[in-house]
Amino acid sequence: MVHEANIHIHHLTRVEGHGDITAVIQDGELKEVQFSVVEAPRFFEAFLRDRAYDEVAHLASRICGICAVSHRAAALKAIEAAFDVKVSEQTVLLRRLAFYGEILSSHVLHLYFLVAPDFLGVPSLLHLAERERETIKRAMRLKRLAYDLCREVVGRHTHPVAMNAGGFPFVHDEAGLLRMKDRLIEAKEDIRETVSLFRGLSLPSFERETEYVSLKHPSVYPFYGGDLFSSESGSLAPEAYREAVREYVQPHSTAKYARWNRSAYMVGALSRVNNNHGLLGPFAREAADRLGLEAPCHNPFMNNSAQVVESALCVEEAVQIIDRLLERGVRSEEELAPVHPCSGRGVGAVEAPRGTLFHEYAFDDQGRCLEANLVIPTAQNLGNLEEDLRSYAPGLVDQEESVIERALEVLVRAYDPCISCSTHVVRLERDPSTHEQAGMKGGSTMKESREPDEREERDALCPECGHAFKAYVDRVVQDDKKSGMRQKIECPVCGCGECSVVQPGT
Amino acid sequence: MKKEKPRIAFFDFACCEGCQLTVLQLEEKLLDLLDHVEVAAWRVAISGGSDAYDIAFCEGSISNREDEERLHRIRETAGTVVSLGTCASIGCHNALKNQWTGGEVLELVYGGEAGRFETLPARPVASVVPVDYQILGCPASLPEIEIVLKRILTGQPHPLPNNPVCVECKRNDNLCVLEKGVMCLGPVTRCGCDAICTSYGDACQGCRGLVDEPNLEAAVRVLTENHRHAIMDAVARGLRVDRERIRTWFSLYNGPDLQLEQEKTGHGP
Amino acid sequence: MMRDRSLPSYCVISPGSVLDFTAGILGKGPVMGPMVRPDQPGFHVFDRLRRPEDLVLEYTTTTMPPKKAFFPPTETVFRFSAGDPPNLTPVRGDPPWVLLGVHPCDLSAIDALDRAYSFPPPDRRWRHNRDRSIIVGVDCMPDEYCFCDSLGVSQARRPCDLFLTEIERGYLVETHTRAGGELLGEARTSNALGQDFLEAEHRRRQKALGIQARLSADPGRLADFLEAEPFQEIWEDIAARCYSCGSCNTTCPACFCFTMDDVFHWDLQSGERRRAWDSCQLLDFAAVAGGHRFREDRWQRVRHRWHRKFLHLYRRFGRPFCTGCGRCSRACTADINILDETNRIIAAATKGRGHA
Amino acid sequence: MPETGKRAGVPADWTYLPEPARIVSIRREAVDAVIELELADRSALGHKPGQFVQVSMFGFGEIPISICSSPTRTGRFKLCVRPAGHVSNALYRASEGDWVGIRGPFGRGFPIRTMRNRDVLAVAGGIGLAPLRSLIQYVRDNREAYGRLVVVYGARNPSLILFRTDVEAWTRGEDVEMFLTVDEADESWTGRTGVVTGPLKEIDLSTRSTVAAVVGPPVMFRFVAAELLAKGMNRRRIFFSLERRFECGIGKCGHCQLNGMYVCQDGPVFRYSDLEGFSEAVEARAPER
Repeated sequence: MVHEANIHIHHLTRVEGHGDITAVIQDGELKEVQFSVVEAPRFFEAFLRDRAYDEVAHLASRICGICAVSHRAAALKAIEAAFDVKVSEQTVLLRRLAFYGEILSSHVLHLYFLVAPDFLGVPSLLHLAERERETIKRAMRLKRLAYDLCREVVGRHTHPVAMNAGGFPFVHDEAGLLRMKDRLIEAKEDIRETVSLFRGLSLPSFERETEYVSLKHPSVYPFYGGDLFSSESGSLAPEAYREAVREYVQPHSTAKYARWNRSAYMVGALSRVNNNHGLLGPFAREAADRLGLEAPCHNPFMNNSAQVVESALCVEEAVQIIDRLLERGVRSEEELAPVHPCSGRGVGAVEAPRGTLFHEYAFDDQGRCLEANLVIPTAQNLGNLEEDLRSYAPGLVDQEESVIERALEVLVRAYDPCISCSTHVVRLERDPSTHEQAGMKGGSTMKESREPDEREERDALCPECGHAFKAYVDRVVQDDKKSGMRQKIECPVCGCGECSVVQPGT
Repeated sequence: MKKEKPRIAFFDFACCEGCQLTVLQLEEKLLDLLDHVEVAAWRVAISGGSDAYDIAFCEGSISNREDEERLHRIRETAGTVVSLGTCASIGCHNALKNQWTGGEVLELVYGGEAGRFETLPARPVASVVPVDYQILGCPASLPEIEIVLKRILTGQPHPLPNNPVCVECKRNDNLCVLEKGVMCLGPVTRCGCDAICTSYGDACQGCRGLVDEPNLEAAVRVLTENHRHAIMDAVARGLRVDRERIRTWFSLYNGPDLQLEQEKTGHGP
Repeated sequence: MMRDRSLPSYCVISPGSVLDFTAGILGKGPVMGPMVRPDQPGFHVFDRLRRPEDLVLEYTTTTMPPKKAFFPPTETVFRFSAGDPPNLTPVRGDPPWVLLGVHPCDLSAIDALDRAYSFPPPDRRWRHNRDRSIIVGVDCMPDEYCFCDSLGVSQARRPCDLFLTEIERGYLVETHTRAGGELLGEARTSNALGQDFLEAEHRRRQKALGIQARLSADPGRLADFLEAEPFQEIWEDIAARCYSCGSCNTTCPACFCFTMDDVFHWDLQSGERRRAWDSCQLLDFAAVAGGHRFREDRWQRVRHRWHRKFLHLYRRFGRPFCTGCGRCSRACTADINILDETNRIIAAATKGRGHA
Repeated sequence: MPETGKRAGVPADWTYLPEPARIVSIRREAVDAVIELELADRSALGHKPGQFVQVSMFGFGEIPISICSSPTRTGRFKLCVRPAGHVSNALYRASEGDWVGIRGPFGRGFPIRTMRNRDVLAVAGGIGLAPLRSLIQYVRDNREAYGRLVVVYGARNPSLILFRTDVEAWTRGEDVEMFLTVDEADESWTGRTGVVTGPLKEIDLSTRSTVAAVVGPPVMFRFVAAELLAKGMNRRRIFFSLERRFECGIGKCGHCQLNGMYVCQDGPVFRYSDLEGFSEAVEARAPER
């Protein structure tokens, strides 16, 4: 029985990047629980400026070694939107195929290397070398399959090559695709075994309903694109993501947080399955049924199961895409959709393994990047993760400290946080106040958004509720701004009446 | 001769962790590796971890004080320090922000709040502590990781490959991408990647840094004047191809190197 | 070997029979020939032929020369493993290739390499691969980079076994060796008629006319010039433009430098020694342990390339180690054209001495 | 010109395949190791003074090393290794009983025929003493066939003196005129200081009957040659052993090409007169003409 405990898990292992969990228990009551990202900041949004558009695409994949295809694709979609480039169907099919490779590799890595050890009671999969050789071999096989699929389509898994604006500068080898297809079909058995493995693991029966956000497409499972969809408020064009996604900064973490309708929302495999359940093919549906995953599912631990389902989906749909490609015949795209840089702005939204990913860029007429805004799945999930921790931890306070520690770790890991992705992390001294970070305003450049009044705006953020409300301000006072009026707006969350923002006029 | 197995550890700093993921791609060979080493710490793959290790692989650039201290501790512990990947070896794109001072970059990103934050110019591992082995590449190439691992375990040095990418590109029987209208930094970039980008018809962006004694003056002239197809292509798309553009392009991975080269030769792009 | 006085002999093979002929060879062993790589449409590479229809006999020069059939870009020379004494297992060379569709310039280059690698002491790896090979040449049409005619190799036949010249009825086939005759074997051929020879002759004339680019001195004089004068300014001028990327050497059909290194296998006891193409234009080519580099300056390396091709090897083997195929000029990332630069040297040497 | 050893059991078919040789003994000196080797079949190497072998440390690579023992001594042969690269480092660290690979001997050695009945002047700088030791031993073992034997040896400092026991023996020996000098003396040093040209100036040579063999760093050649020419020596009687990168040893890999010659086959010992006009042999590094 623990009545007093100060749990601090420093540099949580088996996640991507650096994160700490802090939980303070006093008198048998949970006082505080936090997940902090302590990754060193990398300033992508700063140094992408002035870069030519092809360098932007090149650098974009460097945001994350595990979701490089997603980042590259999001950047390409944004660039192609900005320059009004239409890519061929073949290119779209190939990009989708690359996504299946990446999603599969990411899910397999997470499920087998990061999650499974929790449930098998070992520190790492490598420790199973003796005991579960078959499991290890299967994990390796699936991972290799996913990597090879990426290699076939985009040269390599980490930092794809030749995945360019306008299309691919090389011709894919039909024989290679055919070999991949055979291997994918063979891999179905491994997927079934994976389903069996995760079916056998007992997940905590914790539930908390939240807002599920993902892309949604009428006919295709939406990794590569679709409308933006929230389980609370329905569809939205991806270009309008700023109307809904509101990013803010918490003092204990170097990654940004985000909110939508509720104070927090969830993205990722579970959200995708919840929002696109009808699009699962027979093989993926079979997996979902065997895992007992029914939409809507409110158990965040089931994110792992959703990942298994998506792994099945990747294998299933990759085969279909290869069939489609071979049927059409893979052709040289010698006349790649020509990219003529022009002054413009574009948004690219895709589903990265961990959830919805937005890239937005503005370019000048030479195709040089004027500004960049990147919204990363893990950042969007952090708020929801903390709320889950807050609602999950009180049920654990009677347990041994090590048990609490492990349980909290397992919950965090279920989210598969990918912290290296945190493109615009900030480093704050421990400070009671919460700070909102300047986002991008429609039509204005970043520079303009940093008017002297901004300081005033930040300083006025709410110290009480811990929630920034710039999102609210942006939405509410947008029209007033045009009138050039200055307006004082109070925090709508805490209602203390003391915190307010002076919204600058134009 | 059989002694205790050396203990190996992986650490990451500001990076995308892609290089460590590449190490994971050793797959079955990981088990071979485990015949020769013990893994003391590898946060991406293993819970727990030990502070006693002999060989430390460091991925990423050093861009804040905490990381700097962590790296110093690693250097004190490990007999062998390896900088894994371009971020760790030459600074990579992390160093792009160094073109501004710390204050400026913060100003750029955080405006009036700049005073609240701290950032140091991103530096390669070797600029902070002495490094025994360097592995280049964004991400590091798996065959090279293997070679370096073997060299470490057999006590051999690993000199940085000093041929330009063109050598490997040609060995792969590729048509020069320049002939296809793609501007390429391959001729001045270190090889070791098996010319993967150009083999897929893409441009080399110089992720492995400059070769020794690169002819930068020629590179700029070639890229701005001589390039039959590539320049025609760019011009057809309404782009200016000038020194400024090439200089920016070179700095993608070579910011720190370029400065050195400029100091050494008195001219750079 | 006794010279077979019945050779060369002639016959004609129809385009359709070429396909059968190719299919027949494919059934017997590995074949390498020019084809289009799917990712590089419009350009040809020598690669292993798997389907007869992939063979392209009318092509402009490939990016990389066919020497790789006998001297691969990278190869394992031998394997070693621990033992007392250690076990050393030589790794035999490449398969006995039938090399199809080789242009006269590349035939001439293979001949050059035959001489260089057979010069005592011989490189037995090359000889091993060459001795088992059969080469079928094909006549070509030049492009703007070709200057083979001024080096006297535009009609080269040696060391081919068969040689094809395109004519109205298909190909006029010259059988140069008994092995070539055996290869032709049961292929459906017809007797060569007077008309066929006339056509082939006409084609050769057309080709000679098509070669616009010319060296402005014969190779012998060029060698004398290079020996006599320093041409320092010219080397330095070329060096100022040169990247030292080595593309000129790596695409050259007559270059044959290499380097060797070892790799361990994962048991860290056994491993292999590998050989790879090298290039004298690279900075470290002439470096020795301790760091000293002979030919440290770029212009020295540039000069070395010209000297080696047109002077040193010319003196040793009686022929330049350049076939005028133009690959290096095409491949040069800095647009340095071997013919233009060589003619500049000749012009500098003959200036004030009357005609070239 | 031997392409490889002509002993039984050598797979002549395989140009680049070494023969195993065992390290019989290894003596590490200050910065060098003298390694005594024996071929697996215990046959003699069959080399001449001034030739070199390609030595493989399997898994590390292959490097050329000149043979520092005379063929007149035993069936075994000795190599002097200074750790300068990763192969030589590994060789320096090797132990007795370890196996290495040997190809060769390669190249032309010193002109022992030309030297016959003439005076021999051996000028060594640094590790250049290693190949010359082979010559010195050879001449001493065939003493009656040669005239004077003058050895001039310059080391950078006293701790870098190679073959100390030999050097001492030669100093004492009546059949050798030994001149030892160091560039930088330390407290214990009582001998000569300065570069090798110092002693050269003093030596009274019968220039008409002397043959000089010079081995040392590239920068040394220029000064030594200038000194010898000043003494009136014929440039045809001055021999240099050149250092280059050798990969194949048989004039194929191209690394050691020096104008029309391959140093590994046509050298490494060259007549000075043959190097004249060879821009890369002499320019910047070698004597002015």
